Amino acid sequence: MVDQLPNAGREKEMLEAMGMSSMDDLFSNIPDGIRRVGPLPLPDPQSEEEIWADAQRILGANVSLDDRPSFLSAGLSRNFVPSVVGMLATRGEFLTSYTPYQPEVSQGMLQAMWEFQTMICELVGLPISNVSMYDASTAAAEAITCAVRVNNRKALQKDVVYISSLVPPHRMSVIRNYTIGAGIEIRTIEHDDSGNLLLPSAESAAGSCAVYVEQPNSLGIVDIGLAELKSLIGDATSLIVGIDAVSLGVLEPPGKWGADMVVGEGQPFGIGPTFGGPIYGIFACTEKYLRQMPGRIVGQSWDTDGNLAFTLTLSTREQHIRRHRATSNICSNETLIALMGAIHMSLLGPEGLERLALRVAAATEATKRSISVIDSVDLVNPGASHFREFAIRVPGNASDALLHLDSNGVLGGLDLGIWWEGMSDCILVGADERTSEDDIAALRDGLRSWTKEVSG
Amino acid sequence: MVDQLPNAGREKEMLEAMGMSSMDDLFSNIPDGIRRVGPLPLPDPQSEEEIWADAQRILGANVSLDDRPSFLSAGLSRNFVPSVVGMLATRGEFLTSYTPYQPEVSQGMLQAMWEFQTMICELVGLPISNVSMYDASTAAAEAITCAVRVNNRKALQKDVVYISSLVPPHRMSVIRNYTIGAGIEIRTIEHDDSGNLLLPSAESAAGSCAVYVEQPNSLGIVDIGLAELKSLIGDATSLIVGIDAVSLGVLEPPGKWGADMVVGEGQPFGIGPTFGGPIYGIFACTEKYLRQMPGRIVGQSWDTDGNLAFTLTLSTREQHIRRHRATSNICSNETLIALMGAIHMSLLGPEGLERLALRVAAATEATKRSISVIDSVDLVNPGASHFREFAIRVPGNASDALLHLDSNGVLGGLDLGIWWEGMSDCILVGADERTSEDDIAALRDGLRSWTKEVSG
Amino acid sequence: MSDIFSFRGAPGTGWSQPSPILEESEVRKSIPNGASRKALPGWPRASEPEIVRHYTWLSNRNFGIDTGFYPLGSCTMKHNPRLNEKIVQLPGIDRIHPLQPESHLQGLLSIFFEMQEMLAECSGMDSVTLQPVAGAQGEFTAIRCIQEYHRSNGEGHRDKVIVPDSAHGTNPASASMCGYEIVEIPSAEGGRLDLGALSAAVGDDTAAMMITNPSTLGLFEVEITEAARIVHEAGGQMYYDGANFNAIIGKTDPGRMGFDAVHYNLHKTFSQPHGGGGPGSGPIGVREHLSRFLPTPVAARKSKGAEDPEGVGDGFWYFWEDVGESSIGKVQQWHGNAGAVVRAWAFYRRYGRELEMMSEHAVLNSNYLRHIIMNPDKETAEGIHCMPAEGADTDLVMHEFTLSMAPLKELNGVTGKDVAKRLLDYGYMSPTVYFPQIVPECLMIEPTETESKEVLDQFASDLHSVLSEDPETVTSAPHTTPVKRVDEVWAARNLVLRHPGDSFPGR
Amino acid sequence: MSDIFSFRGAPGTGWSQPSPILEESEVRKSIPNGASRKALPGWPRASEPEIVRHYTWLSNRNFGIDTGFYPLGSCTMKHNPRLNEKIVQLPGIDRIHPLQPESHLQGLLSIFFEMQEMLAECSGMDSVTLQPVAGAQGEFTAIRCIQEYHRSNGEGHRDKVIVPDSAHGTNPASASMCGYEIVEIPSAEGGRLDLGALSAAVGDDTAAMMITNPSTLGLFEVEITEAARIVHEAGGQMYYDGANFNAIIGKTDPGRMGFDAVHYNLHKTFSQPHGGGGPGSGPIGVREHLSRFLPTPVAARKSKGAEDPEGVGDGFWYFWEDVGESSIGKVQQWHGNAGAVVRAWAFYRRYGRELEMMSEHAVLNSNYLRHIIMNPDKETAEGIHCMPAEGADTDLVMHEFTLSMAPLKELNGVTGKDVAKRLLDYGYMSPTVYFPQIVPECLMIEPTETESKEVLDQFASDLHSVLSEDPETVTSAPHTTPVKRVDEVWAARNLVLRHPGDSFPGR
Ligand SMILES: Cc1ncc(COP(=O)(O)O)c(C=O)c1O
Ligand SMILES: Cc1ncc(COP(=O)(O)O)c(C=O)c1O
Repeated sequence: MVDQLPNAGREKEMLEAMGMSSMDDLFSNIPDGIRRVGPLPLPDPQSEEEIWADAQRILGANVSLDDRPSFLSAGLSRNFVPSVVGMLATRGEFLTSYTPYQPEVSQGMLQAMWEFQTMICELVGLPISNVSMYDASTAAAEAITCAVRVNNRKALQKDVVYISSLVPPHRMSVIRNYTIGAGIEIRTIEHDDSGNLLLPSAESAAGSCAVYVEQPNSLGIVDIGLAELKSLIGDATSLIVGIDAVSLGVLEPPGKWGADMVVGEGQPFGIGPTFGGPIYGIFACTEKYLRQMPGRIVGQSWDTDGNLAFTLTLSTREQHIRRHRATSNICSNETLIALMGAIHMSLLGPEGLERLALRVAAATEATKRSISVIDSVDLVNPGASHFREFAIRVPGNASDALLHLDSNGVLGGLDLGIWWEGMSDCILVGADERTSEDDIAALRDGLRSWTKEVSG
Repeated sequence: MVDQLPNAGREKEMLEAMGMSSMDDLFSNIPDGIRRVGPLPLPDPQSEEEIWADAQRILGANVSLDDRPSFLSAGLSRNFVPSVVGMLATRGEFLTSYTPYQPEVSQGMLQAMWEFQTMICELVGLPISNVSMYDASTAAAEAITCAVRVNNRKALQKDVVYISSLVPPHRMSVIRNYTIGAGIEIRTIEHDDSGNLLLPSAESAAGSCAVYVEQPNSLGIVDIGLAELKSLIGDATSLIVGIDAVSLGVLEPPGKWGADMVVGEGQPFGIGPTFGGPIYGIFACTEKYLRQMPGRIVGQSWDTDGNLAFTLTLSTREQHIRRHRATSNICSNETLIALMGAIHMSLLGPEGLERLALRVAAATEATKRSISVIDSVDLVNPGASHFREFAIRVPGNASDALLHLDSNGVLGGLDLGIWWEGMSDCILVGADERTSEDDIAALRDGLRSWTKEVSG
Repeated sequence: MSDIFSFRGAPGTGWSQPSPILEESEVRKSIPNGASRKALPGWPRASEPEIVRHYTWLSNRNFGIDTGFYPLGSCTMKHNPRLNEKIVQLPGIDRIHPLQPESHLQGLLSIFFEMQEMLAECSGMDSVTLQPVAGAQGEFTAIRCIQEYHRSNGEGHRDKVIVPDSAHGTNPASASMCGYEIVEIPSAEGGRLDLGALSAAVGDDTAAMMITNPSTLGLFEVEITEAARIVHEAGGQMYYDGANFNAIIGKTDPGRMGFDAVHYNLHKTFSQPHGGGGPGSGPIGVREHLSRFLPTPVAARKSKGAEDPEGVGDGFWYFWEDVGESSIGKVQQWHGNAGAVVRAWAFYRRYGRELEMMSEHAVLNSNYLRHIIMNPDKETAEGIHCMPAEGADTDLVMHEFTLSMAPLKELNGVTGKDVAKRLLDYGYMSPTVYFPQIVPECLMIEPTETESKEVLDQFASDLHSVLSEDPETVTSAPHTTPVKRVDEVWAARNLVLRHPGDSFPGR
Repeated sequence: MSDIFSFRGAPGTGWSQPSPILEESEVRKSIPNGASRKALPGWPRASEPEIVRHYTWLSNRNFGIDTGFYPLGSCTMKHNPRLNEKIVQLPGIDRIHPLQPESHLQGLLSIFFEMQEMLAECSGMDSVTLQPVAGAQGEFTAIRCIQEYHRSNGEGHRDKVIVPDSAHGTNPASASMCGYEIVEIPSAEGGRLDLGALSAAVGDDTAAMMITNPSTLGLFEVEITEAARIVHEAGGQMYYDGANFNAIIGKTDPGRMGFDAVHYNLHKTFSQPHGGGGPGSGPIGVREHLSRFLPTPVAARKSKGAEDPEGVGDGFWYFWEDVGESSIGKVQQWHGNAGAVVRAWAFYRRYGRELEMMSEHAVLNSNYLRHIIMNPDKETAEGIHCMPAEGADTDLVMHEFTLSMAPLKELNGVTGKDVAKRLLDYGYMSPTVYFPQIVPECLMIEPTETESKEVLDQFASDLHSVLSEDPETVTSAPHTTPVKRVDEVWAARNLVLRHPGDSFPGR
């Protein structure tokens, strides 16, 4: 580890300059009663080449999504990230910088984040975006608390928000943790058999602080009925929409059909699934929420010579100024990953985004067609339109079916029983831009052979 | 491929600005008789993700040295390159620059190469280094032609150079190609049974233009007799020494025992074996050869404000100025790889180099000990000291032994019959800093089981 | 000025992608009528060469540790080893989905397990979760656990969290997000924890106290065990803000000090690059009694059975262990910032048991820098308008220290912010300014262990130069940066938060 | 100024390596007495953080394509796709030894084979070797083949190689290294090949003619087939310098033009990054009659037999084919710059059959830039002291063109070099200056296909500005670069070629 310590071997010289004689002198303020004596019970230091060898060996024991046909998506994308993204974002000037508190020497990151904000606004159809949340779930959760802060005073249903019952449980759990402190009550809105939101029941949300729905929802369903939601709940109730960012290459952005806030997972732009993190949450809103929103924001300004310049702005919302009255506790966020996202988005361009969305849509449709012809395998929501994900019902335990597929080298999707007890015979199948005909055939053959096994 | 062409789709606009109407107009100067008609018979363009997938698949069909115990060295090192090396050298400002003809905007590369020259000088014990040759072989070849240019006028044996008979044939072939035009006659100096140069026969080289020997030689032998060579051949005959760069962490540099020029493979510092290229050749010499040496050189200077600055110098030796009277035709060289070398060398530092050399020496010794106890396997040069490589004689064809080892997942070394017909029962075994006890055991067990097979 | 929205390649310039696997017209049919996007987003249309040049240009207008000394106090801006960046590009992390079966995840699970154990050991805690993705989220998570703990004990009425006035803003913000009322206690003379004030503040309504030690002034709170006793006696829990962990590893730990819960900032202590503001990683550790409230799941292991497939070769089978019914559930939707965890793992492996040496060098550098700043040679001293005051009256500091520019301001109007801006001209990132707020005109300086003596010497000497300069030069700084002082007020008044689309905005 | 030799960490600071597998004392014994190094080299002692900062700093004082427009004529400074850099880091190239058995090399052999075929196809040649590592080495190799060809025909007496005076310096240098005498023929009026001069030069002693087409003036030599006829009739061979291949792919090829041998600069046409001067890659292609002289071995393939192990899955088994007894042997000790070949392969795959489009855009950009430079609007034109002269009298150029600043020099003393230096201030790399030497005060400009119209427009406009500026400003340029004009004469007189070890040298 001495390769990390430029002053290793020069301790004495430095101590002497201070009139000290040992490293221990530096820690003499720590009372004896709480001093650790003896070395940490940890292994020997390793050199770079030993760590690299261990990392290759240990991480090599994982099974990469790229090694096999994979239909596991469930909110994270098995995307392709162009090589420039990583190479540019890891330039030391970006990688090793921190929050741009000194705008004079941070214009690069500030401008990149201002461009990021612009691209997110364009993507979702809203005028304001921050520079990232931790992930889609905290973005949803903080959107809800933000809506309550803004709307509660005038709300008829005070401290109440409505959430689609198809929001997956891990996200619900995050939302619960984030809303519990503010005493927010969560009510659910149900869906019909096609997986579409029950609009009549959504009407009861009018007068509450917010409604949170997802488009496409967790079962991949694109629900056109959502376009009417805003008119049902009214202006005083925030419509918060969780999105699949890629889907907006073909789907009308929620900002155009009444969403007050849009949140979602930014990961498909910029970074691989990376075991679920670091990823980044998208957060966009209308002007009404600007001063109550969480997270950092970059604004354009000028320097004293009149040159265009960028700076963090509206910091008075933030914890380092407003402390316990801050709109959020977020401090370290996911800027670097958002930068990767910005680079990826600029490489795609409008038509590249559209092509990407069409590829996912095509793969979804092709997989659906191929799977649904298998005897005794049914679509859970046969009438619905799907993007990226769809659920199937299998003749037996989903977990068994997935195990069978796994032993055939196919990652078949998610056992929906993990999310909802009642769905333990359902699999959430996810297709994506990289899904090939061969992948689909492997899934179909694997499922077919399993259904034969269980039925025969 | 359009992602590489910023003006794709805007051809018409640009053509019209010039008063043209089609791309064909741009090529109207090419006479019809030699115009290609119809598209190139090549495959469809591919996107980045398709190429990446193909590259992974196709290159994945190769067997990496890191996948198995490997004892194949023979002039290229299975080294470990610290991760900063690639990350820094591929910074776009280095990667995408060209020869620093404009010093005002090329100080980075110029200073780095000046530092490189310094580190090479320190390594080999000579006062002058250029900024790289193509590889060790062209470095040796151009050192020889350089020596002839400098010494021939006064030489007693005009146009004659002497070369150790253990210089491997591929290098000899390069040397022949580079010396044939100048009409240089090559005579060989033989070695004794221990692989040491026959000094009495070397005496006959006195009065010739140059003597080229290697230390350690191609069989890994460290020949202390070489220290006397310079006194035998005299000042008028250049002593050119080919080195294993790493060995100079423990071996006295040739510049200290009379070498006039030192050449060698730089690859162990900076880049993996990379299928043999790009690598870089080291070239260093005394002042006498400065104005006849090949390759680019950086000198220190000043700018008009009196600031320290660097620039290419002595360009009048080079082809772009001196044309057919140039000291070499080299133009594009291996600067980027030399930069990687410089970064690697500065990370190692003096003690890091020593440690590296000790590791190679230890692995050589340990491998030698372990192998030489096998019945019916003998050291070719039992009395010699070895660094990195040593030759063994096996009871049968080396190629059979290597095939057997290969089927046991061990890359056993080089079939010396490929280099010298008479040695088809010999294997050149190479150890290196990454050779582990386990690797050695695998080699020993594999060889032992094979000897049993052939003998029993 | 490079403006990415001015790149106007032909439609489709940058996209280079294979075709969809179905005909476009067929695909379009799968999208419900009326839900189709009408106009594509106004993203730039740029080729790869243009993108590379744009972001290269931007990066050259940005300052990182790689650019120069980054003494940003409280942020631990240490060198980020490049190996770690290479490791996280391996498919075994980059191409892994958190919902894959455990048999696909043995490598990652073993790293998670190793990190949980190591962090527990270094902090004297019993259980660790790696789920929180930043320090602030770690605080939030731990306070949520403490909240559930009190509720489970029938002590749900405890509704106050105590923080010293020198605390980082995330402490009160996190507790407040859990619904707690914040009781801020003033520091004693010299910036230390005031036990009297603490005693006065605790009571039956105390849920917890949040504190960092060493404090944000770089002081080791010697009475910390006494503080813990006071809070515990009142029935409250002690929360340790581990942002300053870099100062104490191997020397002491929050367990010994009497804490019940702690967060770590892996991006500080264990060098996950800060990347312009994140990502971070904020694992938390807790004592036994809080373990069952931790977010779920955590990594666990058992001896490998014959039926288990290949693991990582250490004889164990790794799996996700559900924390159980009392768990607060999830704070991030997957398993946290795994990439940061893997980088931190690689970082930790380099030191192993000698992590202690890292803390030693951090504290050595900090004391050394403070010493040479405060003790210029006679000639230099004579040239200085006025020396800064020390932020705290102490002989020793830990990994960071504070200086007050108040004397200078009084003398000639040069503020702490001016000095900070002027340091930019000398090629440094500025120290943290105006935090902690209890030190007037504060500069908070944390050199970290990865700066050489030469850099520290040069910085001290350059700071002395700034203190000797014509005040006008300092107050109008910076002069040599990519842009001059930026008008933050204009930004806040005009709120131009996105590119207008055509060309850059004019005034 | 960052000085790496001033880093003085403790012994062993940067080395972080495992221990040798034998005790050091035992290892020492294996080193012969007297051969042991007495003093270690005076290398810097630096930690990783210091190294990273040093080389980052250096890189910021260097200009690459990523920094800005790089119109360096003849060098084809096109964008280097980053994917290619990622590919060469794969262990399947980085960790491969050229002497591994063929069964370990199927992937690389298949790429080599594919590249040989592709290059042969694009150039109209019959056989290709990838062994030469740079254009100059390609020239040398091909001339060696031609030399052996003549010798094998009993024509060893042919001892002259003809080159036009506009040829690149490597052409005469390479031929001369093979022992040939060089006959330089002057260009005709307008910079074109002078067939009369050629006819006068050829004879029984002609071994070969070396020429590039388009020429270094960016002109397509329309009489090239006639030139080939003249040389062939005299018994000479035609050698094509393929450095300008970027102009013609898919439009014509040296085979059609009548050449016998050609080199390619993969680092130009196929975008291996130039990296401060190299690496390059200079494969050569030859017609049938020269094939048996090529360096050995080349990649070959056969249908995969049942006994062969797994290949790359295309039904072929790849192997090294020995070129045979007539081969000139080796010019590089292994198989050339494989890394460059793999990058070039990845580059080529992106275009496939549409490589033609790459050449179209290169020629489009060149003509467009020349057009807008030479045709400023009226107002601009009025501000310009004096327009450059065209390097060649032609309507069309190919991928590059030349301008002569001679009129300007005559008018006010501003030279081509001054203009070039002044362009640095505008954020451009300068064009090639003073080459080809037949154009007085020459600027040679090659924009390549990867520059956008916006960049070209801006460059033209900035060049117009330079031409309108106060001569004093131009002759004293550059003004904004990391250093001002560098004293090359001092460097050559004083020859300070290495760091003195203690501190940077003083004057
Ligand atoms: C003392 C202290 N506590 C808490 C935090 C919050 O950590 P994070 O930024 O990771 O959320 C910080 C980070 O800035 C800090 O310095
Ligand atoms: C016209 C021409 N020929 C030959 C060469 C030599 O190529 P290389 O630099 O690869 O040796 C060059 C490169 O500069 C060139 O421009």
